[in-house]
Amino acid sequence: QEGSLTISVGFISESEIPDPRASYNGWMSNQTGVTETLMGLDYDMKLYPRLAEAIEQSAPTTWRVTLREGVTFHDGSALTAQAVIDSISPMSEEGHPASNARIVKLLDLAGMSTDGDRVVVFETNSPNAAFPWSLSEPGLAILGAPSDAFPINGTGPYIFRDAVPNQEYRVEANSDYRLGVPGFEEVRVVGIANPSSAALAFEAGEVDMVINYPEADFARISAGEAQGFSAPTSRLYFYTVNAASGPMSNPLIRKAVSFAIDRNGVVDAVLSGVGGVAAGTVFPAGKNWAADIAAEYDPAKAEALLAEAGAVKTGGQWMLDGAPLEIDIVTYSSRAALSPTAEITQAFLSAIGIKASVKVGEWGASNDQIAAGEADLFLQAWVATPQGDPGSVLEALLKSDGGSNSGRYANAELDKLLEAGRLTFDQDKREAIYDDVQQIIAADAALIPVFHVSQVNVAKAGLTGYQVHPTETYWLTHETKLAE
Amino acid sequence: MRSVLILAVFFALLIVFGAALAPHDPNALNIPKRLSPPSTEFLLGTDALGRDVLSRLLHGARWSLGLAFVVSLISLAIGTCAGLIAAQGGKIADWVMMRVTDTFLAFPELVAAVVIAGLLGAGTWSLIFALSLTGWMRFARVARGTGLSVKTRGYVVQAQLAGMPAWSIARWHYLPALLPSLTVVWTGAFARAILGISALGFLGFGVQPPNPEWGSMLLDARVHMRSTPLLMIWPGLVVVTCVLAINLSGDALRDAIAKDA
Amino acid sequence: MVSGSTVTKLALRVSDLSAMRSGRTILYPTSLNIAPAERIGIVGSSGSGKSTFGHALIDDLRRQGHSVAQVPQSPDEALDPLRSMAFHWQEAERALGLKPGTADREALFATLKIEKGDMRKRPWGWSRGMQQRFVIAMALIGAPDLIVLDEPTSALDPVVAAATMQLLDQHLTEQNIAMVLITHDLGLASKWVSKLAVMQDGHLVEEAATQDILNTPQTKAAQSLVAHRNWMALPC
Amino acid sequence: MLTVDTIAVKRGSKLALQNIAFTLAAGKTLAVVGESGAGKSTLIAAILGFLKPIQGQIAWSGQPVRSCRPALVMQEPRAAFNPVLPLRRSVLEPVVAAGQSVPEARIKRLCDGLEIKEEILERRPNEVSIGQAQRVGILRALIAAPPLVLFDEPLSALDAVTQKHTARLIRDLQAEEGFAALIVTHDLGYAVAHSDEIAVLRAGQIEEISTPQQFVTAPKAGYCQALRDAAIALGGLEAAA
Amino acid sequence: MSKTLFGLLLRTLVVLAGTAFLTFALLWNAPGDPAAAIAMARFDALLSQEVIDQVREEVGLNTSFWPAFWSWLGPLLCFDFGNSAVTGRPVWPDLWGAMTYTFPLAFAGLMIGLGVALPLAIFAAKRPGRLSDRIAVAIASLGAAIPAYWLGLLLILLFAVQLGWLPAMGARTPAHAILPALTLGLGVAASLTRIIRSGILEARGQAFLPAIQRRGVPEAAIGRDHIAPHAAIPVITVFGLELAFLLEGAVLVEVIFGRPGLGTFLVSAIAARDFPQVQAVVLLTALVFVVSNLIIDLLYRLIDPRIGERDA
Ligand SMILES: Nc1ncnc2c1ncn2[C@@H]1O[C@H](COP(=O)(O)OP(=O)(O)OP(=O)(O)O)[C@@H](O)[C@H]1O
Ligand SMILES: Nc1ncnc2c1ncn2[C@@H]1O[C@H](COP(=O)(O)OP(=O)(O)OP(=O)(O)O)[C@@H](O)[C@H]1O
Ligand SMILES: [Mg+2]
Ligand SMILES: [Mg+2]
Ligand code: NI
Repeated sequence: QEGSLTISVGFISESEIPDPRASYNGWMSNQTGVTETLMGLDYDMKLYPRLAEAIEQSAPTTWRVTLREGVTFHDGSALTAQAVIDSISPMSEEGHPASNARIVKLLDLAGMSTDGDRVVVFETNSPNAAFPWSLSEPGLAILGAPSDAFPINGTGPYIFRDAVPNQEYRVEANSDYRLGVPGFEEVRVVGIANPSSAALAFEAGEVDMVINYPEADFARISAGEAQGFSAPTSRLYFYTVNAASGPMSNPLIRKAVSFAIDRNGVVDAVLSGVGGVAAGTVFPAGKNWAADIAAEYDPAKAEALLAEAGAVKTGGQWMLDGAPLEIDIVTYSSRAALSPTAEITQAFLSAIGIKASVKVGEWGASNDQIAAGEADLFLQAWVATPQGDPGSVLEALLKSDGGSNSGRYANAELDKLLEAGRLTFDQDKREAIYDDVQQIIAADAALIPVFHVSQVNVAKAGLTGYQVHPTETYWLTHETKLAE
Repeated sequence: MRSVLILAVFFALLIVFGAALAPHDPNALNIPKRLSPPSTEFLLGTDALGRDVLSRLLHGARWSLGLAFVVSLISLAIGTCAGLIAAQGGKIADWVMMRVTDTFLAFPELVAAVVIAGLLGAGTWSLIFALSLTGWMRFARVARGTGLSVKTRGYVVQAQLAGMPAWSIARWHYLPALLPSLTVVWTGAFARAILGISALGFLGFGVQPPNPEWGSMLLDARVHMRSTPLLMIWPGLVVVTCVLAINLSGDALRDAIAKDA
Repeated sequence: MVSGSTVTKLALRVSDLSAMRSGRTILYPTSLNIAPAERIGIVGSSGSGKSTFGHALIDDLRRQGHSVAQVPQSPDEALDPLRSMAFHWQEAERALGLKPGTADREALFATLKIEKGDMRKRPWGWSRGMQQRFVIAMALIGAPDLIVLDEPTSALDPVVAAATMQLLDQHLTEQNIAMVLITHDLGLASKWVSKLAVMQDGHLVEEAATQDILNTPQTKAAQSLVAHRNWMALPC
Repeated sequence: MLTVDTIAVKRGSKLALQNIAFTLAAGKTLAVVGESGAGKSTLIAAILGFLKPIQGQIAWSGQPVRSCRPALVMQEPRAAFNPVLPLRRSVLEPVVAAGQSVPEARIKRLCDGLEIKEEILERRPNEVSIGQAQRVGILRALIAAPPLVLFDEPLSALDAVTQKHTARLIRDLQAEEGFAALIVTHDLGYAVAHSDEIAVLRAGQIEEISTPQQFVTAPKAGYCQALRDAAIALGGLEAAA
Repeated sequence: MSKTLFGLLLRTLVVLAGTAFLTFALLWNAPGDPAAAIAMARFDALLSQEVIDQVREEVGLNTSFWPAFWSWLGPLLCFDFGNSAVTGRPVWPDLWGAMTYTFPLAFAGLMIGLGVALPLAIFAAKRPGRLSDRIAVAIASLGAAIPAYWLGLLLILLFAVQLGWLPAMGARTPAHAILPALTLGLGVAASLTRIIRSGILEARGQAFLPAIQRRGVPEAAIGRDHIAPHAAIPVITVFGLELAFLLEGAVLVEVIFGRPGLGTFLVSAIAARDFPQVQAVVLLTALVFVVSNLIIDLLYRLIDPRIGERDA
C-alpha cells in the first residue's frame, strides 16, 4: 500500500462536501470509495448486498435489511441498525444538511425501525419492486456522525481528507477497511472540464488516470504505454419520436427511420469506435435486463416500410400525401456527441431519400419543440437505469402520463406492462415483463435507441483491479492498485 | 493602400465564389474515409465524418468571413453613433449613454446569446443580432474617448457657431479624428466575430450543422489534436491568416488615413 | 551663466536653403550670412515664405552644430497643450543642461509682465499673448549663437511689445547673440534690426541695411511694404 | 443689437471679467483694446455663450446671441480649421448650415479683397502660412453675411499692405450689409481708423469707452496714454502723433 | 466632494440595477425550463418530470417573475447574494473563491499584455511602414489572430508535454498561472500594441513637436513627456476595454487550463440557470466596469483637463 493516484474527471460536483447525502447524489464519495450503500450494483448491473448482508421482503410494503457484521465507520464507531436509521432519517428533515427530497421520494418510506442490532425494517407507503435497487443510490450513503477529523464519516476503503471546490477532491487510505488494505495511500481527483486538456495533462504526467478520455485519441494513446479501458454504460442516446403528430406518428415510418440508421457507423464516426456500442434496445446488451434485440441496419427494409406506409418515391425523394417527407431533428449541445450523431442521422436519412434538417439548441428548448409538435425527432441522452432498476426511466419517457413523455407516445398495453413491472417483486417475472416491454418498444419504435455510451478511460501502465462500471457509480475498490 | 485593396478583393471573391471552387459537397459524409490524410482526392484530408476539409473551408468562408464582416460593420455603426452621442450630446446624454454601455459590457454575452436564440429562433439574423448587440460597446467607448477631446478643438466650436447640424459635425469633424482608433478596434472586432460565430454556434444558433464554419471546425477538431493534428491545423491556419491579414490591412488603412490628414 | 563678452562667436552662414511642400516649391535656394551678434530682420508680405525660411535656417544651423533658440509664430506651435507651463519651463532648462530653477525666471517674467501667470496651468489656461511671451522667455534662458523670432509681438499690445523688445535687446547685447527677427511690421523692424531681408514668393529679393531699404527700396515688394507703413497715413 | 448688461465671468476660480456693460448696434463697430491677458478673448467667449456669466445678461435683440448665427474670427488662425479637411469645406460650413447655395461670386470677391488666391482653399490648414490662415478665417466669418461678427485680432499675422486691404474689405462689407462688428485688437491705429467706439479693457474691467476722436485727442485714463506712448515707441503711431 | 461621491454612487447603482434586472428578466424568459436545467446540473443526468417539478418548488421557480425577482433582490440589499439553486450553498463564498483565481490571472494577463505591447508598439512606430514596423505589428497581431484555445493548447503541448517545464492543468501553485496568463496576455497584447502604435503615430503629427525638438529636448524625453500623453487617450480607452476582454477571455482560458474561476463559474451557472449565481457574477462584472469607467474618465480629465471643462 503506497503511492498516490491522481484521477482527472470532467467536473467535481460541489454539493458533495461536506455531506454527500445532501440534496443531490453523492457520486464522487461513492466513486472514490469513501462511502458505501446498503446495496450495490455489480459490473453486470445485478444487485448485490453491500453493507447489507441480505434483504428480504416480509410483506408487500415491508423490507428487512440485515447488516454485515463488524463494519465500522472511519472514526471507529460500529455500523448498527440504529446508525443506519440515523443516517437515513435526516434526509427528510428540511433544513438539515443531509436533506434530500429526491431520495425521500424515491424511497417513499412510511417508517423505519430496528429489529435487534443488525436488522433494519423499512416500511414503504406503497408496494415498490424498485425499493432494493433504490438502496444502491449513491446519495443513500450510510454515514456516521461527522467530526472535524472525519467530515464525511463513511465506511469505505478510502477516507475523505479535503476538497477544493471545483478543483480537487482528496482521499486517503483506510487501513482498517474490512476487506483489505487499499492500494493507494492517497488518491486525488482533479476536475478538468475539457477532455482535450485532460488528455494533455495525462501526457504531461500530471494525472495518472483520465475518466472520459477523448475517444478520438484513444487508439493512439493505448497503443503506447498507457492502458485504455472502455465498456458500455447504461447511458443511452436515443430519439424521442413525436408520436402525436407529423410523419413520426406512423409506426411504419418510425421503424423505417430506425432501419435507416447505421448505428455502428455512428459509433465509428462519432465515437471513434470506442466511445459506445450500437443499441438495439434500451439496456446495454449482455447486461442485466437487456432483451435480445439486435441493432439492425437495413436501408432496403426501411424503404419497403416507407412504401408500406403509403409513401411514394419520386425523383429520389420520398413523398407522403403529395408533400416531400421531411423530418426535423432537434437536439442540444451540452453533450459533444449529440450534434454529430444528429448530422449523421440526417445523412443516413437523405441516403434513402428522406429530407431531414438538424437544429441544435438547448435541452429545454428542444424538449419544448418536440412537445409542441414542431419537431419530429429529439435526440437525447439518458441514463436508462439510474439505480439499476429498469422501471422509472421507461415510465417517465413512454407511459402515456409519463412526466418526460414529450413525444406524447401512448400505448395502453405498454402502460399496463410498466405498471405491472413496478408491482412485481419476483426477479424472474420482472425480467419477463421488461422483456415484453422492450419487444413492444422495438416493434412499435416507441423510441429509437442509437447507442449506449461507453465510458472511455485511460490510465498509466500497471493499474489493476479497475473496471469500467456500467452506471459509472464506482471507480475505486480496495483492490485497485498500481502493479510495480 | 494597394495591398489592402487586393486583400479586400481577394476576401470578397472568397466569400462569393469560394463555394463554387469546392471540389466536393461540403456536407457529404464518407464514413469509411473518415480522418484520411491529404490525398489527391481530398487535398486537405477529411474530417471525423469523412467530409472534405477543403470544401468545408471554402464553403465556410461565406459564414465566417461574410458574417464577421457584417457583424463588425453593424457594431461599428451602432457603437460609433452611441459614442458620438455621448461625446457631443452634453452631460445628460453622455451619462445615460455611458451607463447603457456599462450595462451592456457587464451583461454576459452568453446570456444574451441564449435568450436571443430562444426569442428569435436559430438563424443567421439572430446570430447577427446577438453578436452586434454584444459587440458595439468597444466602439462606443473609443468613439466617446476621442470625441471628448475633439470636442474642445477650435474647429468644432466654429462648426457649432455656424449652426451645422449635429450629424454633420459628427461626420466631418469627429469621424476623421476617430478613424485611426476605430479601424484598429474594427479589425479586432472582425477577428472576435469570426471566433464568436463559432462560440455561439455551440449555443445552438447561427450557423446550424452541418453547415461548415471555420470556428466550429476548429473546435470540433480539438479532440483529434494529437491523433490527426492536421484537422485542427487547417481551419486554424485559415483563421489566423485571415485575421492577421485583416489586422495588417487595418493598420495600413489607418496609416493611409493618417497620411491623408 | 557665462558672460557673453568673453565668448567670441563665429559668423553663421547658410547657403542655398530651399523647401518643397506638397510638390510645390515654397522656398527657392536662399543664402544668408549672419555676422556675430548681428540683427537681421526678415520682412515680406504674408505667405511670402518667411516662416519657412526661418525653419530651414534653424534646422540647417543646428545641423552645423550651432545652438539656436526659436520663437515660433504661434504659441500653438511651441507649447504642448497637455503639459503645464512649469513643465515646459523645466524642460527648456533641462534641454540647456541647466539645473531646474537656475534660470532667472522671475526677472524675465516680471519684465514680460507674465509674473501673475499660473505656472500650474496648461497653455490654454493663459491668454494667447501671455503664451507668446512665455515662449519668448523660454528662448531667453540660455546663450545660443542665434535667436530666431517669428512675429514675436503679433499677439502683444504695444506696451508689452515695447518692453519685450527692450528686454530682448538687452539680452542680445549682454550675451552677444545674433538675432533673426521675422516680422511683417516694418515699423518694428526699423527700430530693432540693422539689416533687412525682403522676401517675396519664396525668394529673398532684397537684402540691405535697414535705413537703406526704408529710404530707397529697390524692389516692388519692398516699396509696397514701405508705402503702407502705418494706419494714419492710410492712402486709400 | 448686442446688449451686454453688466456681466461678470469666471475662468477657473479667477474672476476674468466684471462689470462689463455696453451695447453694439447693427452696422456699428466696437474696437476692444487692452493689454494682453485683460480678458478680451474671454469677453468674446462669453458673448458667444461658451462661458456662462455668473451675473448679468447678454442678448442679441432680446434673443440668445447664438440664435442670430454670429461669426467668429479666432485669435489662433489655424485652430479654426479641421486639420484633415481642405479649407474650402470649413469655409463653406456657415453657408451649408444655412442651407444656401455656394456663393461663388462672393467667395471670389472676398478672396480678392483678402488678397488670397482661391486655389489655397483646396489646401489643408497646415499647408498655408499663418497669415493666409487668418485671412481664410475672415473669409469664413463673412461668407454667410452674418448680422454680428466678432474679430479676435483679425490682422495680427498680416503685413501692412494686406492689413490695410483686409480692413477696408471689412469696412466696405459692413457698410453694405450692416453687420455689427466687435473687433479685438492691439493695433491702436486700426482701432482708431476703423471703429465707431473704442473700449479699453484692463484687468477684466472696462476702463473707458470713447470715440476714436476722443481716444486720440483726449485719452481719459493713464493706461490709454501708456498704450499710445508704447505704440509710438514701437513705431506704429508715429505718423499720427 | 460629496457631490462627486453622490454621482459615483448613483452611476454604480444605475448600472448594477440595470444589469441585474436585465439579466434576470432575460434569463427568466429564456426558452426552456429553468427547473429542468437546474435539475440536470444537479444530477448530471436527465430526469423525470416529477423530479424537475420538485426542484422547481425547492428553488422557488414556481412563482411568477416579480415575486421571484423581489425574493432575490430583497436579501441582496443586505449584501446577501442568496444560495445557489444547484448546490444550495451560499453564493458569495464560492464567488469569492472564483474571484481569487480569476482576478490575479486577469491582472497577470494585463501586465503581460502591456509588457509585450509597449516595447513592440514603440519599436513599430519608430519607422512606420517599414519592414521592422510590419514585422512588429505582425507579431502583435498574431496574438489576436490565434484563437485562444489554439494558443492555449499549443502552449501546453510545448511547455508541459514536450519540455515539461511548466504545469499544465489546475491552479494549485502560482506556476500554474503562467501558461494561462500568457495565453490571455498575448491576446490582450495584440490590440494594445496596435492601439498604442496608432496613438503614437497620431501624436507624432502634433504641430508643436518640431519646436520642442529644436529646443534641444532629447528624443526619449519627447516620447515620454509629449507623445505618450497624447497617445494615451485612445490607449486608456482600449485598456479599460481590455478588462472586458479579460473577463471574457478568462472563460475560455479557464476551461482550457482546467482552472476554476469566474469564467467556469459563470458558464456552468448559465447552463444550469442558477439565477443567484449568474446574478452575482453579473453584478460583480458590472461593478468592475463602473469603477473602470470612472477611472478612465478621471484619467481623461487628468491628462487633458480641457475635456469636461466646457461642460461647465
Ligand atoms: N481656459 C482658461 N482657464 C483658466 N483661465 C484662463 C483660461 N483662458 C484664459 N484664462 C485667463 O483669463 C485671463 C483672460 O484671458 P484672455 O484670453 O481673455 O485674455 P486676452 O485679453 O484675450 O489676452 P491676449 O491679448 O493675450 O489674447 C488671463 O489671465 C488668462 O490667464
Ligand atoms: N505644407 C505646405 N504645402 C504647400 N504649401 C505650403 C505648405 N506650407 C506652407 N506653404 C506655402 O508656402 C508659402 C510660405 O509660407 P510661410 O509660412 O513661410 O509664409 P510666411 O511668410 O511665414 O507668411 P505669414 O506672414 O502669413 O506667416 C505660403 O504661400 C504657404 O501657402
Ligand atoms: Mg509665418
Ligand atoms: Mg486673447
Ligand atoms: Ni493699397
